[in-house]
Amino acid sequence: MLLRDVEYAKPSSVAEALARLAENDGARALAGGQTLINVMKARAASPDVLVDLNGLEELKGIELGADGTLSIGPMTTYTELMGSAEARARPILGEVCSKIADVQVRNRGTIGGNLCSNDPTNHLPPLMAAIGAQFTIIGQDGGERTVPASDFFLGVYMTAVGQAELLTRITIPAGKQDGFAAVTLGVDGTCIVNAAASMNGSLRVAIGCVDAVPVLVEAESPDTVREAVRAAGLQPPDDVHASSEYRAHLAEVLAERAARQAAEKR
Amino acid sequence: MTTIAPEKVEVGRSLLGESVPRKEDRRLTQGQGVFVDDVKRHGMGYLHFVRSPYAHAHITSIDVSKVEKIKGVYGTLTGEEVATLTDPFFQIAGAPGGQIKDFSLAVGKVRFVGEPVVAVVAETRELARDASELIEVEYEPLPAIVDARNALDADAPVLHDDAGANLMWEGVFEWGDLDQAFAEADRVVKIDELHFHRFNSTPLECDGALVEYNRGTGQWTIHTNNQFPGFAAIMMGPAMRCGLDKLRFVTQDIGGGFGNKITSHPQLVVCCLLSRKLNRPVQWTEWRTDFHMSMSHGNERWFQDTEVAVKEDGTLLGFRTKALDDAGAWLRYEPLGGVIWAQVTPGMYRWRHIRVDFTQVATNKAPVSPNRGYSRMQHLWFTERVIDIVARELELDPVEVRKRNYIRAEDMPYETPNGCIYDSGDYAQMLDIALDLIGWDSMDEKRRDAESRGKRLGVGIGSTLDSGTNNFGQSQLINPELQFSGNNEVATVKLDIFGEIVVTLGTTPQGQGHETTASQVVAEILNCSLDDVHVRAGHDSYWNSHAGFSGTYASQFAVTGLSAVKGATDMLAAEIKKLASVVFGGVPVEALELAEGGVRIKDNPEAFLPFMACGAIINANNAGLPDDLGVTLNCRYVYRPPFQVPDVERKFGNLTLTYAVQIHVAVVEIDPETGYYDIVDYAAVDDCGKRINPQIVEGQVMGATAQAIGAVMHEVYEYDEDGNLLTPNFYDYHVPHALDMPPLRTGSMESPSPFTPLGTKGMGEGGGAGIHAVCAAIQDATGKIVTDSHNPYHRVWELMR
Amino acid sequence: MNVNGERTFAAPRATVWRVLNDPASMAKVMPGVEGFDVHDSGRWTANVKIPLGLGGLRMKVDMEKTEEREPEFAKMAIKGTGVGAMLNMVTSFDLRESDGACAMAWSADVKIAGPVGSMGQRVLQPIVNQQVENVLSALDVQVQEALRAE
Amino acid sequence: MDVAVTVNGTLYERDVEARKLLIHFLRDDLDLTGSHIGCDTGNCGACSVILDGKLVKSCMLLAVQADGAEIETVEGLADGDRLTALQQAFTDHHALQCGYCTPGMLMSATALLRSNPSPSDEDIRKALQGNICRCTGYWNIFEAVKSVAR
Repeated sequence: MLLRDVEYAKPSSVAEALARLAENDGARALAGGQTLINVMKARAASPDVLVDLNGLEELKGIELGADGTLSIGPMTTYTELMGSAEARARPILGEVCSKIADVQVRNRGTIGGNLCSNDPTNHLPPLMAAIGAQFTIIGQDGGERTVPASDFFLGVYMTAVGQAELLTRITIPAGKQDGFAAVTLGVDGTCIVNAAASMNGSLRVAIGCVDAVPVLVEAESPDTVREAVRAAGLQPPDDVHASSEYRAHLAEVLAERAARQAAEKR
Repeated sequence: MTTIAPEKVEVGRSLLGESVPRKEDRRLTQGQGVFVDDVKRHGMGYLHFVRSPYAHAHITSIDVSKVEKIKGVYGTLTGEEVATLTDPFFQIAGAPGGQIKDFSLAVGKVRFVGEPVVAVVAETRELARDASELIEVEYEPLPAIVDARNALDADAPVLHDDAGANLMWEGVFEWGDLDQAFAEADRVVKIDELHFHRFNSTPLECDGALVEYNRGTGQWTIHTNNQFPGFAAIMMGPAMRCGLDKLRFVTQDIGGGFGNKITSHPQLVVCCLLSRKLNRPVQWTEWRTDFHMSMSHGNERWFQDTEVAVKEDGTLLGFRTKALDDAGAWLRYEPLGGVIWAQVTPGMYRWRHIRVDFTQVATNKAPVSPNRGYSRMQHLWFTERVIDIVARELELDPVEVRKRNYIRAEDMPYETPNGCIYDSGDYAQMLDIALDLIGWDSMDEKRRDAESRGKRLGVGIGSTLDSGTNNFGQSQLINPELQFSGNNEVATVKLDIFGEIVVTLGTTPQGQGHETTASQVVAEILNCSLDDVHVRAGHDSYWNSHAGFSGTYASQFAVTGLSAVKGATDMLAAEIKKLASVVFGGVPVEALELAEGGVRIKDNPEAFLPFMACGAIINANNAGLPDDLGVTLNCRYVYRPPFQVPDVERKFGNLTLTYAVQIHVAVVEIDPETGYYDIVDYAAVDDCGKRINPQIVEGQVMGATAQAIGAVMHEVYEYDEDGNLLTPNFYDYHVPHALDMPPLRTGSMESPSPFTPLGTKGMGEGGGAGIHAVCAAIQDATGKIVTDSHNPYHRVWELMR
Repeated sequence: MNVNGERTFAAPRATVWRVLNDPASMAKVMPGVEGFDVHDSGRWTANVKIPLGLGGLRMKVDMEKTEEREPEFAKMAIKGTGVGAMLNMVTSFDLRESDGACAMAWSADVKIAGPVGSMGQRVLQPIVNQQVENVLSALDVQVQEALRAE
Repeated sequence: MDVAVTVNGTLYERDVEARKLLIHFLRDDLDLTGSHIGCDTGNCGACSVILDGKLVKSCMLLAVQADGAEIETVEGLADGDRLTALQQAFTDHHALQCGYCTPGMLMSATALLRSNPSPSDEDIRKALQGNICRCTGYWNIFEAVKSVAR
């Protein structure tokens, strides 16, 4: 419970936040803190400076474009997203967020935090990969760039958002034919394997917990999803909750289930 | 569930059997409880342990020089200092286990990940932890032994050179005539290996203490949440080379115990030594990860080469098995687990020929110690598994096999093959109640419905005993040299100067509602209102209301605690009458009665002496009373259960006084593709004799059930081959939360114990039934024999492949 | 945990061997090296801050070459000590000429003890794979540089 | 760093280290020991408090992050000696045993009933998912919350 010494900064703008992050390569952005603070309790990680993004309105808000495109501020909490009328344009978002952790965590945890921490057991990375989200990142110079999920998730706890950069926007195309399936540790607990699917012209299924980043497979139809997963040649990690073999098996089953959910929606 | 309205509680009707609301709740619902971490003292320092990162290693050097210079760091304690300041803890075992040298910090060698190596005390919690990181400990890693089944291999690394090998204790238990049983058998069912996994109850509050040392008196005051101060005292006194008068234990509210808070004595010794060394109060908080890595795991046990002698019709004649018990790195309460199971040797069945070769070994894992259902849970899981495996092998109905072999109501009290006396109960009738609750007759329909949804349904029974009130004489079956036997508990009931009825217990409740049930007994006897009875919260050895076995453990308060309360209150009632007969000018005591908060003459209620007057007379206005009155209105009673010392040669005798009974039935639905399963229905029927407060009893049944569900589905202390704990916190050690709970139906019977003053039986540990029931349900659903007590989804999936 | 694989470098075996035995190049190959001391040809010590995304993990890493058959095989014992984590690793590589290029078969037995080992258990394997991948790519870069320098 | 928080209507101003968690601040600095600590990982919910109207776990928040906030803890529920309907329901239904999880449990249930005065059984379970109880098996807690739902 006892953190190492750390400096705390509460910037009043994204620009100031970027500046504080640039000052010290030991600085880390603090979003909801529902992962980072716990890692700091274990002293498994100890940033020199925490740059608190809470209260930066620039990073909040959910907008629904005329074409049905959703633009979500990364500091939006799960609870806010679940309650957002705009976000209902893509129902899967609220459905999946409601399964993340518990009320307390959902009240503080943020969409951006979930994505940027990219813990392999997180729900949102595979979901975003499946529905083809785009990520807008602002650099130290204030310049913005937008990357697709395939270029966003780089490794465990690693994304395209570099030191002294921030995720500023998550853009989600219109769509309704989505699905999500998971086997979790207890009801709605930590994911052992999860899979998100989206039918948008083609069928895209992204699988979580089986590699450092979500594994995306495409298939003609739900009937061919299992083959597609098998073809991906997964080598999932072993841990106390599942053998590599079991995870590989779940990947196929859950990918198909997510795909069928997606296909059945109209 | 019924709602309990306070007005139900009134004088003049029996309070015994009333679900009166708990006295404890008022403070606890307002956040006004006093838990150990809430206790603070001026100038106290916070203690943090440097813990071993290795499962097995020599300590080559320890350097604390860096931290002692830091401002705000008060000081440190190392194993070397401990080894000079204290003697090794007393060992319950004889040779070889008894030869190990157990100190409160690692000396020269570490034997499990998380073992305390150095303690540092500082001005703040954070600084203490910072300092612990600057203490340099050099290790020379050694190979670790993690799987108990390899602990006795010739090439196995040895934890304790003093013991020569990893064998800690072994004993052969044989009763009846095995040869005859197997000769008579139509079938011999063989079971290669069954495994009961390692877990514990993870009380939400971890261990802790605030220890003050008084230089003037040389006495330590230990504010702690240890649930068995009597045991801690006899461990600590000799080790610290002091009399028990120097160790004052104080507890108040305890955030759950379940047996897991019995063996914190090593950490308490460290706090004592440091409070003396630094001359300031020392506060220790055990964090969750510390607890998981180092505290009180439940006994992990294998049952190997089991053979069961049965008749074609399912009549059980006897069994033999080899039990291999994993004690972890130290014997902190062990090897008592090597005999505690014998309290329920035949389970609930009538077989008379039994042999158990019991072996306990040390491994490089956290030390085990009592966990709810201590040692009996493992054995009862074994007997229940045997029943369901036999039923499957003989293609018989598990219900029929149970009913055919259950000990019969008409045979109560029943003497088991090893001399234990099962006091009362009707197991078969309880099973019928449970099957009724679960809708046994419509099970085939439910199966078909599940299949139509692509699920596999299975139903299983778990029937267990909760043996309560130990005869500590059983320790002599482990080590004949030991001088422990019987049991006792103390209560003091006094009438104070303004008529306050003050009750002092020797127990250390952790949620069992002792303040409430004790009040019920006192108010019943004194015929007064519950509100007039004041039970002191917690335990304080200064109150002189405790004895050697005082504490709250092993399902016994309803027997030992309440019998002590009854004894003391009966004494007080007699003294009140004796005093009144004098005050009323020689009215015989038979003519007096207690009523409405006083004592009066039965056929002249006008002649009434309120308790207040009684208290005032004896305590403050006693001139002129007869010299030989002999009334103090301060009555201390020690309850001592009727026990004999067991026959050490035959390992025969009555090991516990009462046997509460639990029959649970679980229904599971398995997703055959993933192994994921839900418990879709659950029934728990309990019989613990006379219930003083049915609601509290039912609460215990529910809590134990939930822990069983967690244990069988999710909870496990799993280690990798190097001895790293893979489930060191609630992230990976998943305990059931609100969404995980199945629907629950509860039922009960009351078969009063003929052996206890109130007809009560100890209870609260019967949850093991849930583990058995779910294992049996999984076996039913998958058609595969379940050989492990822990069945997470991946194991169920593997079963079905 | 045991990880192993094979990697081909577009360079002669001798070059690869040289790089693998040159402390200066190794310092550039290892993740997050902040300081590097060479005690002798067979023993090095590095102070590293392994990047773990949420924050770096500082460690003092001692490396000792325990076996060597120039120019094809070497085995190293690596011991890392940091706060909350102990790293014990035995790694070896086997270099083979394969038409102009050099194939390296490598394997590593990694043991991580301490709180980080337990805490991060569910993500350890991906992280190790990740670090190995980084090391190999960095090694490739060093090999190419060495080649250009020749 | 300076922190000013209003807890149960009282303003507290303190100077704390940036690294201090809100739960430690409440318990150790403000002596509000009703909120408890049951884990290291934000799972148990014994430290749950209501922060500016939102239910949060005070172990996953720095005290300095609460600067300027309104906090409600279990100590603030009862009006003097008058228990809230929920507190009374917990005792009537035997929804607590050791009482260690109770403060957090009460805060979660209080937050639920404010936002949803007539929760379904499923709503109640979902609202309490973040609070671990090891004594009761939750069943009596569900009953207690249900009994005060409109």
